[in-house]
Amino acid sequence: MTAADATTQGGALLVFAILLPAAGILASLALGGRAAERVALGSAPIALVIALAVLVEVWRAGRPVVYVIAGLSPPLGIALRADGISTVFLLTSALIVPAAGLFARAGFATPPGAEDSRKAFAFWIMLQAISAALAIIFVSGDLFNLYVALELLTFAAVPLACVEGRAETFAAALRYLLFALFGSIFYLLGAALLYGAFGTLDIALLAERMRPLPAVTAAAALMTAGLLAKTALFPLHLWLPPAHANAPAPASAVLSGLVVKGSFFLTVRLWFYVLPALPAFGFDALLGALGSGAVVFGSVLALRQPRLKLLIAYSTIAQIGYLFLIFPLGSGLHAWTSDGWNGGLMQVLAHAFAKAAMFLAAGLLYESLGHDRIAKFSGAARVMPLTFLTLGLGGLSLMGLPPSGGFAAKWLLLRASVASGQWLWAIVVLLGGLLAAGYVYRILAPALSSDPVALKAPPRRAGEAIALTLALVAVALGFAPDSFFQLLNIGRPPLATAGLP
Amino acid sequence: MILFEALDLGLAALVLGVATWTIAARRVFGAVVGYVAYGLLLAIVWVRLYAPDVALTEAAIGGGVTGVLLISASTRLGRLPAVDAPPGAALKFGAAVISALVASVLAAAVIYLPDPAPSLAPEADAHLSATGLGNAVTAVLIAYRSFDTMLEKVVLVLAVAGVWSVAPDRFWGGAPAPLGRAVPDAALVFLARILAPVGAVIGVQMFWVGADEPGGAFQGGAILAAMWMLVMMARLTDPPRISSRWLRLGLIAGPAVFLLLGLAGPVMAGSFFAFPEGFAKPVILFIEAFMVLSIAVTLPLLVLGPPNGEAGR
Amino acid sequence: MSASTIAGFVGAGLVGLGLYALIVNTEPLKKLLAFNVIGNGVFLVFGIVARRGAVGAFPFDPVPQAMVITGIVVAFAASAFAVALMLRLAEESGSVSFDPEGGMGVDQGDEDA
Amino acid sequence: MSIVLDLFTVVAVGAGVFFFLAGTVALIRFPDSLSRLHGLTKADNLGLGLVVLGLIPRAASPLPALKLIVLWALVQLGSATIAQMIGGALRRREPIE
Amino acid sequence: MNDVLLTAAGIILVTVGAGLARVLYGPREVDRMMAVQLLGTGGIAALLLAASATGVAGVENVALGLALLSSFASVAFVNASPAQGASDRGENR
Repeated sequence: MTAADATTQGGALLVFAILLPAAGILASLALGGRAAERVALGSAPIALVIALAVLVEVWRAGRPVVYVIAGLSPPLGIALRADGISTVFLLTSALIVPAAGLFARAGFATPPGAEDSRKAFAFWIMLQAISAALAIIFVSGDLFNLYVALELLTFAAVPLACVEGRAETFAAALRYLLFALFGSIFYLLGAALLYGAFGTLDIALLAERMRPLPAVTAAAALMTAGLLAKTALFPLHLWLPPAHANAPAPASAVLSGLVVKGSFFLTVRLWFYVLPALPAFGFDALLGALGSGAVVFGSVLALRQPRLKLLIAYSTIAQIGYLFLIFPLGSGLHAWTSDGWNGGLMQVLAHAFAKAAMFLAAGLLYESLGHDRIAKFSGAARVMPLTFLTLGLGGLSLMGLPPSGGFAAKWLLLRASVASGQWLWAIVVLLGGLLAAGYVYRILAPALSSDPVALKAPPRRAGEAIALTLALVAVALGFAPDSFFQLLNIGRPPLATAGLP
Repeated sequence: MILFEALDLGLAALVLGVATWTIAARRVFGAVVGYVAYGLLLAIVWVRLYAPDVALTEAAIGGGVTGVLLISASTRLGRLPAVDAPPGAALKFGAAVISALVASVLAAAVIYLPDPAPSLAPEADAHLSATGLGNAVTAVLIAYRSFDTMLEKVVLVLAVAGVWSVAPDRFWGGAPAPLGRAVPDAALVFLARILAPVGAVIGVQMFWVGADEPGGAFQGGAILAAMWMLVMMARLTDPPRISSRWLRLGLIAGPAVFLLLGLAGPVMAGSFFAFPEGFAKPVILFIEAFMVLSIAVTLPLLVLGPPNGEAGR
Repeated sequence: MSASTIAGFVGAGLVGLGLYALIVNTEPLKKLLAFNVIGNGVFLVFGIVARRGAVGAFPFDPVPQAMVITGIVVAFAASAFAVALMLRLAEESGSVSFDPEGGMGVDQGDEDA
Repeated sequence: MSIVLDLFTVVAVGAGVFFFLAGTVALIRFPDSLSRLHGLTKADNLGLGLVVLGLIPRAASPLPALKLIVLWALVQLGSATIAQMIGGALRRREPIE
Repeated sequence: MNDVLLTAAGIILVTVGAGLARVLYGPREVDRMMAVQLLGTGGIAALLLAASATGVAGVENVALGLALLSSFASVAFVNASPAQGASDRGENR
């Protein structure tokens, strides 16, 4: 019985963080689209308060908050655990989901006179389901419980990708679904092997019992492959651009900003929390190499996209690549690992806010111009200055220029790669920044010209404010104080890799 | 025992053979026929692995309900031309190499699992008396890992919302297409009239005995679902409109009751999702009854697909 | 060879077969069948783990078995959603393909999407 | 007494096995669908029926025995219906695919 | 005695398994379906025999479930056969 097995003060908050959106899904389904909107937006402040309360509790205690469900400790029961990264991600999701929700009110309101409409029903239920799934992913301590959460995330994200109901969105959604199902079934296969080897799927217990076995290596490879397919890491990224680019803007914001981060979060959990005692056999370098491939490949394709939403989607593939530098740069027991760790996680947060902001801005552009062809943006920045400011600020973070969260992230990653002598990653970070500058310039340059432009409709002020706020958060992350990074390190396991050859 | 071994090997060969047919069959309909046979064989494999609860689930869901889902899909999709180019030899070769690699790594990993294997069986049994149940699998599902089960019910309900969400806007609120032909076969109507009530009784019985023997809410609910689908195939009743309040309440009843009683846990037993000492079994059966209802409603709705306006006039 | 060893080979074989079919097949419904074959292989691995967990009077470990039951139900829900998507895609476009416009890289169209 | 019952079981189950064999042979060897159907349904119902009949004496109490009979009746009902549906379609020369 | 029953179960299973050759050859889907139908009945018989011989709890419940559902899938086959759509307008009354 370890200390981690007992419910701590504030543990009940974790249960509420999951059950609030879960109950919202059920209520919305029973009551229909109009009520679903009210439930989704009405519960958002509560979810935010819960996320903040969890954060305060973890910060105050300086160690993870735990809740043992039904009072039955693992291995037979399930425990929920929130550590530093859980709280920060929980808060991120509690901010971005309502932002997307508020932005979506214009497009996904139930028509007057009706109690229910398809788009409202689907959108508001799926939005809550994404909150629920992410909450579980961020706080659950059991790998099978996390499998259920992964499936919940899939069943929420895919309908969002095709909520517009056009043929090409169905095609994109179908491909997304097949990749996602492949991902979860391989994850589950790895979980089966881990259970067979250690008789538990509890993360803390697995870490305690971990030893090198053939089954563990196989499980690690299978689960990682599955999670990479869900995270759209190059070369398993094929599903992402059509799915994210064809979805309505608020859905894209959530899909690109949050959903792919869910499976990335699990990859981090797996490698840093479950398997740290396992000799890595170069797995970390492989993940770093795939990430580097993604940075280059995604950026180059982003440079060639004629449509803004596709460009942003390909940029997501590139930015996801950076995340995987956390594996070579954040593992082990070295002076530089905390830089790698902090940089990787900062990149998750910065990208989440920046990308959500940019997708919302792209949605505003589409509404006002009636298209999102970059070549026809001439002069648009003069009539929609706030929207292009949002794109610019988001782009700042993507490029990694100060001041922005993206800069902080890339700076930390650079420092770690220089300090560790792994120069290749430093080159990738710099090259990725240059390429990002190229595609951001492509968006902004024509727009800044003084050509006349005809707007179909003036931009929605509220929508612009929401998108800009998200972009400002991405910038503000660049000013994160040291205590923020201390928070990220609460509950981070002492990396035992150094003890093994 | 040599007899068992021969049987197992034969069964293994059959399962792999039918699986190969399923994925290699040129026509989709034939592949689906293979898949149903495969589901039957798997149910027998599960019995051999001392997993009658799983065998029942596989028989009901893997063979039965999935079979109907795939059959109706293949009749509608089978006649469409394939648009994608067939894979080239290089892709096939690469896929074969990767698949063989994965299969052999997996086989090796399974064979070299540690011996003696870790097990939670004694621990699961030790806590069994507190739940008042006799079937350890049911206890895991409803008591020890109740959180998983509740969330999984939410996943199911969400899948229904997902299926509905692809409906054309103009049909929203209407009913899915009927499952059967316009004029059902007289023999089928006869079968449905007799089998459905008997099956319903058996389904309820399977849920009821599931507390102590193989069976339970999943299996009972799946059998009830199959019977409802049989009645719909015989056109004795048609799919309900998805705007029906009763339908939606039935859909969420299981997870909602589960969630509410889980939330009441701290009052009843000191912890979320805990059951009161000495009074656990009635609470569990109460939850399970609603889960049976929800499963019996959910599975057919998933098979029926989105509303398409052909019914519910 | 014990029943669980044989089942281990079957499980591994099913995963391999399904994976091959998932990559090679172009028809969506067959991809879905392939996914289900992989799923059954995975569930069998759980079944073997459960059977190996037999201790004394208990012929199996109930925990992995319960997980399989959950998994079967979820896999069915996934299949149903995939079928709904395929049918709608077929209705909207007259055929089912995995190549949504702009999916493979550069968008070639010149109309406003 | 038990020997007589055992003998009964062996004979009945053996006959059941024979009918399953016959049904399979019919399925594989008969030339057209309709005759295959006839061979098949008769054989497989008799096969299961005889197996059930053989197992009834081994049931510990009346309830499991009743369960066996209900089970057989269910299969009987189902396969008769299917035979009728397929047979009808075949006779109408519908090209069942 | 138990061995006799198990052998019988094995023979039935192998036999109906051999019948699955029809799935391979068809030629029509209806032939394939009949093989599946036979497999279902044979599987039920084998399960009953094995249940009686080994006394493993709950196997007869599985057989009962299969008995309920074996006809279910086949009915769906006939009901949904593509060519049958034509008979809806025909003499199918």
